[in-house]
Amino acid sequence: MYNKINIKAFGMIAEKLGNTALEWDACEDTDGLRKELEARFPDLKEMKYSIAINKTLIVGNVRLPEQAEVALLPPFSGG
Amino acid sequence: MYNKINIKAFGMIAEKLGNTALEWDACEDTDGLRKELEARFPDLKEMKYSIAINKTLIVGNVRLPEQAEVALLPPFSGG
Amino acid sequence: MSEKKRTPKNIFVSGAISPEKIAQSIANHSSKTDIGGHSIFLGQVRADQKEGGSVVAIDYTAYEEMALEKAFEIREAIFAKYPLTCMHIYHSLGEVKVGEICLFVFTSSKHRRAAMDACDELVERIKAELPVWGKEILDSDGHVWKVNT
Amino acid sequence: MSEKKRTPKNIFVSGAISPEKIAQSIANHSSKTDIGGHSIFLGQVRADQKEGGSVVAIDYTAYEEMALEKAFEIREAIFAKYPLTCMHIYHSLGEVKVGEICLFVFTSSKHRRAAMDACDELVERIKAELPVWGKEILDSDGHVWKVNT
Repeated sequence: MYNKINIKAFGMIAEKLGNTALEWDACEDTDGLRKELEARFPDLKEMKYSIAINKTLIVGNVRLPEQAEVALLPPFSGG
Repeated sequence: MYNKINIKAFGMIAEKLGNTALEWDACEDTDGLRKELEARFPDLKEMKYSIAINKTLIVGNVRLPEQAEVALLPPFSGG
Repeated sequence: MSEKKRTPKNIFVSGAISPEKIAQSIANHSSKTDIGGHSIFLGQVRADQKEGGSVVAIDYTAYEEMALEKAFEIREAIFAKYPLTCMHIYHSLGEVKVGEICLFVFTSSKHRRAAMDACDELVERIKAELPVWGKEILDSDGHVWKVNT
Repeated sequence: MSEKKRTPKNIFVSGAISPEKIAQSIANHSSKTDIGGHSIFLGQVRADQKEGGSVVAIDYTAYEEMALEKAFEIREAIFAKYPLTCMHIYHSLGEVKVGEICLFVFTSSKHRRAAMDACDELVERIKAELPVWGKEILDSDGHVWKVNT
């Protein structure tokens, strides 16, 4: 059964979400998560961001494992 | 007329010559100078060294201008 | 200085990296007598002009756990690729004012080429791959998000 | 720090270059708020094993007047080739012990690439073109003449 998932947000994405952490209804996969997030925060549609699951960047659409640590990462700008 | 010239020697060359400065009969050109130096210091024949005239490395055989500052330079090893 | 132990280590420092810290790090290598060359890169905060004003500081945040894992992975890859004696990475978190140092990358090797090439590659990978973000604080009290080129 | 004045300046320091001098040089650049990156190369004396013993120090000599003219020429060429804010070169003369710093090359620019490439080229040219010689002093009290590769 789907539970809540905890999402971490960083940088400009955290700013748009108004928060660095977000409790969210668990989704099946990352495409579903993006869709739901962008429905609630339309600004996200125009923003570039990657998703990390358990601290690894994912490519394409990936199933969300249970109790995954999900993070929304705008383009890096360290250094 | 030919005068004496002053020769500076550095590094391994100075060591072979036993001195960092050498007064020498002026020669017409650098080939002549090399020949005379190597006659007096046969060890020089086996050593690689460049000649600078007035602080500029010369290439090939070069006429020695009057009152030139002549320097004998083994391969550089700074840094 | 036992750089070969290869366990994840913290790269983050709070605020600016001081020249004294850099000097100390250099001095710590004088006992490593097989080192012939050190290569150092320092990132310094620029007073760039933006539409909303002039940058006075950068406030850095990071996804720290992921950044440390990634830094460790990069570190291992660079150690495998180049014959290095030592490698150090320090990145600021929080506010770093204009003119202050926010990144300190330090590589050492027997011959200079390895240290220089490794330092170069490290800086590129750090900027491209570490989940760190810079918020450029403007003199107007506004801010813009730093973009790496 | 008025690096743009472009007059020949002394690059030689007596004995080893201290980490404190390096720190001071870095700190002096904090007022230059158009700098985004510094690249530093440090040469350190290695305890190489030679036939006659182990190196304990290098005694540097130079044809100083020629070296300063050449350093100025190299400096001008590098400034013309790369968009640099600052460039500093320091080379030891006299005795530098194993583990101590004998060469300090420091370039700064708005964006990192210029500083890094310029530093790299400077180090290569300094080693190849400056009339400087290193006499490697051995623990046997003998010596060998350093050879640059």
